[in-house]
Amino acid sequence: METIKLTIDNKVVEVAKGTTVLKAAKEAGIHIPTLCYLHLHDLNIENKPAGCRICVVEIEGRRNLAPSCVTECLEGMVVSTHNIRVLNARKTVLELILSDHPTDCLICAKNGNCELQTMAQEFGIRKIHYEGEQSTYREDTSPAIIRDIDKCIMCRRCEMMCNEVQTVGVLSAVNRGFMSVVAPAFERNLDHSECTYCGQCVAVCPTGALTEVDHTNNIIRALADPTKTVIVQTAPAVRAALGEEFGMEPGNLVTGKMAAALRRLGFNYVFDTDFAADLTIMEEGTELLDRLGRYLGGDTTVPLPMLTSCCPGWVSFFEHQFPEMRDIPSTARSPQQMFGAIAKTYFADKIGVKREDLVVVSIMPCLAKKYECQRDEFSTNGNPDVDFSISTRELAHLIKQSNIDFDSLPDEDFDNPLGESTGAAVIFGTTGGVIEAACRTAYEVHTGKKLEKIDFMELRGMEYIREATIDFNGLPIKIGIAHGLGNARKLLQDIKDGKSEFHAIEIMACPGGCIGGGGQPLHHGDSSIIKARQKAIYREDAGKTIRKSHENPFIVKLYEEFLGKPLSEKSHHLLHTHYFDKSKDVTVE
Amino acid sequence: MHVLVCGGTGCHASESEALLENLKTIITDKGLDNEVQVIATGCFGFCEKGPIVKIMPDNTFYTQVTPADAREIIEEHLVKGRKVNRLLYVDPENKEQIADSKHMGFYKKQLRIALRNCGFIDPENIDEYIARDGYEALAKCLTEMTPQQVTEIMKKSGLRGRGGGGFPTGLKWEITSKSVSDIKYVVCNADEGDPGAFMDRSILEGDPHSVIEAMAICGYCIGASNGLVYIRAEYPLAIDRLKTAIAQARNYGLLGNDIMGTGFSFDIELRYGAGAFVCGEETALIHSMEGLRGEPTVKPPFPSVSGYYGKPTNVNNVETFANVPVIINKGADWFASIGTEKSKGTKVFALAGKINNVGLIEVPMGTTLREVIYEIGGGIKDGKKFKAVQTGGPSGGCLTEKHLDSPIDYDNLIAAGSMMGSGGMIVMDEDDCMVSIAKFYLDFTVEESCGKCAPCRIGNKRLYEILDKLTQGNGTREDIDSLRNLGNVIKDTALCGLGQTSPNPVLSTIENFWDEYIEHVTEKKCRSGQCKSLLQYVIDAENCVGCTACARNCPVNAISGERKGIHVIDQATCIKCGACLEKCKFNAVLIK
Amino acid sequence: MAIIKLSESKLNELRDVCKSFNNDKGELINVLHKAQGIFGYLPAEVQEVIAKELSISVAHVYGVVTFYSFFTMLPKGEHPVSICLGTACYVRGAEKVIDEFKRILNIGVGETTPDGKFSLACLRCVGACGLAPVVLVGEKVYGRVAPDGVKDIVAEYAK
Amino acid sequence: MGEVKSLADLRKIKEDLRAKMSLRENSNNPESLVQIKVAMATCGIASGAKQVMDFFIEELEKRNIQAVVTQTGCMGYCFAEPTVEVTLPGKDPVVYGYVDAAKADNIIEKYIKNGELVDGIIPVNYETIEKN
Repeated sequence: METIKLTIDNKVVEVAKGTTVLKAAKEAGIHIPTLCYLHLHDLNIENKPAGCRICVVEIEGRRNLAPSCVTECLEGMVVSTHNIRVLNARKTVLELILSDHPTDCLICAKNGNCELQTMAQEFGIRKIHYEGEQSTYREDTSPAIIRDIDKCIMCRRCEMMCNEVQTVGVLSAVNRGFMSVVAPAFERNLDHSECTYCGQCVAVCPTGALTEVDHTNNIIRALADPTKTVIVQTAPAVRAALGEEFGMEPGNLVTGKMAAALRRLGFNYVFDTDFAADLTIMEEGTELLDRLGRYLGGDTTVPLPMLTSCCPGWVSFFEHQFPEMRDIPSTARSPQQMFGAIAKTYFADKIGVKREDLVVVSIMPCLAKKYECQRDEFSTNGNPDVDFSISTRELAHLIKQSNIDFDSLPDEDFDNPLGESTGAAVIFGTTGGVIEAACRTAYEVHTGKKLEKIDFMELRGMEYIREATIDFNGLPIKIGIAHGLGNARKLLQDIKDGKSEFHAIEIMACPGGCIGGGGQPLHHGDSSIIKARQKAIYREDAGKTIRKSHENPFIVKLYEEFLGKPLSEKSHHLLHTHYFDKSKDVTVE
Repeated sequence: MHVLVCGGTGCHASESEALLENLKTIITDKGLDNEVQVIATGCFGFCEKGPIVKIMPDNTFYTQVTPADAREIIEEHLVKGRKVNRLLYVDPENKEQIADSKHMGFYKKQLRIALRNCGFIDPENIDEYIARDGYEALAKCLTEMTPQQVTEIMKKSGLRGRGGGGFPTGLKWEITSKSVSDIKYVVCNADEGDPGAFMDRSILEGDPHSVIEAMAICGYCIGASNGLVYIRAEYPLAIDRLKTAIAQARNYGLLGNDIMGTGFSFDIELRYGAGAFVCGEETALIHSMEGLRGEPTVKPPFPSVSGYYGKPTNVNNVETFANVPVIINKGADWFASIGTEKSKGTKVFALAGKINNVGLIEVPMGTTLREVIYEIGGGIKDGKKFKAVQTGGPSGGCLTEKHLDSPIDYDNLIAAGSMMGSGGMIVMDEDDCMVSIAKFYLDFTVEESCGKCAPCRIGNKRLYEILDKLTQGNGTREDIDSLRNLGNVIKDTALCGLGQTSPNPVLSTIENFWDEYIEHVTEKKCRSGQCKSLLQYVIDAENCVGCTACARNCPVNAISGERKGIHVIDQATCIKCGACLEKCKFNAVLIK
Repeated sequence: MAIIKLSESKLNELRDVCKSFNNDKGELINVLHKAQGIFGYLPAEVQEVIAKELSISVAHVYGVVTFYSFFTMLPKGEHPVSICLGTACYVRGAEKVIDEFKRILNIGVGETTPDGKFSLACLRCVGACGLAPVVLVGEKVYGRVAPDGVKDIVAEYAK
Repeated sequence: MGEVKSLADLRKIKEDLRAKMSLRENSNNPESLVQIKVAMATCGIASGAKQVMDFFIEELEKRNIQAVVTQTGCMGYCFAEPTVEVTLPGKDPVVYGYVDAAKADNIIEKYIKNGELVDGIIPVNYETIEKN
């Protein structure tokens, strides 16, 4: 490896050729503040427009200060990262940014979790010397995301996420100069765009410009209503991240404390979306086997590969961008919606509560789930199967607001019957998990044999597109996995072009899967956090006694008592769905 | 015989009209009407020595001729054929009298290289271009020289980019030629956006082939067969002429495949700008050509390494290209002999503003501002006093009296706090308020900032707001300090050339017109009367007769005074509408 | 399915324009120039069609349209009046000319008269500084315009 | 004219063109013509150069004067647009500024027909590279 020697703050540093000054400084233990820069290392996501100019440094012999995030080290370079010229420039630039930013920090959704606020504090800003007009824009509230663009600092992270990573193309920088801002086409609201509500823009926004629609008050109100029975389901990825909101190390599993906290909050039943994940595997796995069976039987009209359908961001994506392929994904509803459908029928009957009096709340690592539960097809007579969906972050707020000391809570269990789950359901929270869970069940159902090795290591990892062939007792099943919608697009394009050889593909909208969801505690650019969550998920799976969905006793019971068998008529009615063409078409007037 | 009398504005001020009348009368008196005609001409561009009289056909050039000299000129020169020696021009260097204007050094002030064909040939006729050595340089390069040899000539000539930055053209070509790639591009930057600059438009309208030829030569040097001209959509005529010229060159086989049987292929396409000044910056220009927002990106990588669609791209502006064929034809040494040590050749300037001869001029580098303004430009309009000259457009600065005698080149202008820019040169007189001028430029930059980087997006807006405060009379001393600190930080931290130079108009006017800034904040006074809020209407006690007309017409009752007594305007109430001034019949209302 | 309304002939013309540029997204700005030539402005529908034809996002098209001052989403008047605000025109009194147009037409900059006849805009230097101040009506250039000459220019088109 | 295949081709074209031009510039030649160039850049056209050019073309024909009227680019005298350069056979070119129809008429009647200069001459104040 070719290396380069340079001097940073009087310290001689040796780095690999091509290293940026920012990285070289970091390696030398020198912290250069950054604002627009974002590097999610393990996910290969990088934002470096060099627009905020906070990370500028002085390089000897150059007329102007240089942005360290994009300036490559050169042999013999002499860099000063904090002399008076640099400090004055940084402070002035930060003051400028603050001069065009509301100062309602105390009541901002991002209070305490805002990168701009933190920086103002670190820089010791006590006065803004350059006050003037502030750019103002209309607030945009959609089913899942609020855009308060007055708070946009043009870091362009959201734009990068939406276009380069997710290839959804909803957000773009618009207008010019002081009036420039990131917005959807024609500055319309997000709900008039092709937004999938994946929430990755929210996940990377350094300020309060992009936040989730907050439903915590609706939940507090429902919990206080004596006429309502309020039940809650928690998605697998939540337990692997919630602890971060309470100062715990990333990767801490807080399943038990979370169940305890939910009970303290007053939920009548604390259930687990994992139960519904097991149910999803039953339906989706059976559907896959059914399609494969027909295909191998010579039916060439069978749509293959089958794509997973549990991610609502992904569902919106293909409805908008690949509507002609909407017969390929599994018709199985997502675990959140399966849970709601079962809760408001099977479970409501069981406890003798009317559908209208049962409130189903979901805790999700996701913002698209807020939108998903509001879709028309998931309600009966105007009553939704899932009433409110809140994010991991909102749950943390709710717990903090309710005088609950999370740290000191005991570990508690979920309630039955909808709280029992297997290891297969837990791994839904990470990329590759759904398809692994499906394989565990499909293999045993198809072959009638017991799996010798439950862990399909070949399906795990963080590479954005992975493929593996699983031997179903002589029948090679080709599996594809993609996370991040941009990668999903590549696989879809291959299918469209007839180049795909997969039988089944798992797709998750968010990089890393649900552990990297738009509703998770903010990673602030540290992708090791996402990796730690993934490890925790697999740890939880390994610790479960039952690790295959079809072995979940309450699932077995549900089929016996209520559904009959997978893909039965009742299943179709409650657990499956259909997709819509949401693309825009040009018609003649 | 003809007697030519300068009727330019400069000479007009120095009694050329009376001179003309005298000449005519005396000639009629002497019965010379049939043999001699007296003609008033436009400006000779030598107003310092005006009025000018020229006798044709012998080309005798008289300077500083007064109306009283008319008789002597007619009796001595016209009748007796003896030159009036005392009126002849004296060469300032060797003190010799020069009779024939063709030998006057003054005519060497302007030298047309880039503009050699402008106003000379029909731009829509390739034959006229060829007749003036057109495409000879390309033919020479392709048939007699290697690309390295051509690049060497360019390097040796010392030509620097005429778009503003002044990067050595030969070196740029060399770097691009050394970048390894299957496809490379030659881009001509014709997105002339400086307000008050029209050099590139004039060249494209007057001599499009010289740009085409130069682009092909550049393509040969760097190994590119694709040329792109990024041109402002606001220049329809230039676009038309360029299109015509490209079509003609293709017809002649001077563009296209296998040019002149040498195996070298080159063709040119047009890309249109759409009204974004920042696209003059080469990375922004390239993004714009790729169908993106014209936002600049950090250099390096330079376009010569990674440009249009990631391919090595050589970007030069119109005027730079227009110099190339001449350099090839006449040699690097010839070109390098013109200009100053570090700035070779000539520079085209668009002279505009409060100057008599608004127009396009081309002078060797090293010419002084005084020569340009007073000798070529004919001095300040309406005999007003020179105040400043702005060069470099919104990226440049305002230079004053004290800079008039420093030679114009890249480095001197930067040292003086301005820059060469693309060549706009706007002259300002005593009526122009320098704080307002700075505000005008900042208004432009705020409008044209792409918005990508914070210092330019927000900082320029704040600079503008502070300047506005000053012109409203609400400024403080601290505001001037803020302008300075902010200006310097923006220069230091902005992403691209636009932002890095945008504070120049403010910083240079603070530097050169400190008193005016101070007056705006301490005395709340604008000496040129441009800042309306700072005007004061006062009543002159000597002229006021107490007619009460002003008080009766004041919409805010700011004027008090007894009938037949002296009236007074209460400055705190006055809204500066000017009604009192209009109504006063005794010239008693004054503006201070 | 959202519906975009455009007349058939215009839509075909627009599609032909995109095709003539090989539906290449790099030609977006050239396409927008042509489209504005056809429609006089760039309404949302037109941008939607262009996005679809060039396989790029509408947000991207809109981002580009709003970046360049040459493009407009508002229909201009029958006789678009543009006043040059380049430095040469500015120092020679272009602001007073604008004020006079505003007064006579009774509209602000960026607006169109109620009868759709005139719209008013500012331009950044048309490069005719020798004629400062300069006014354009459509493509016709008026030079050395004094405030009291404004009414004559307006009268020329008001018939 | 066909394609230029080589440097020699180009030079030949140039010689042909130059010969033709000198023919029309040479005063001793009975075929020599009056040459009129109108500066037709943006400022010129905006100031009425097109009308001036049309006037010359029509009027010279009407008045039976053999002349070549061509357009050219900006002469640099933007303050005096429209500008017109008139070259009489065997004489130096003369540039007139602020040319309108009346001035053009004057130029035809006085200068072109009789060689008398008329008001409004713009003295040329630069050097060309040929001289250098």
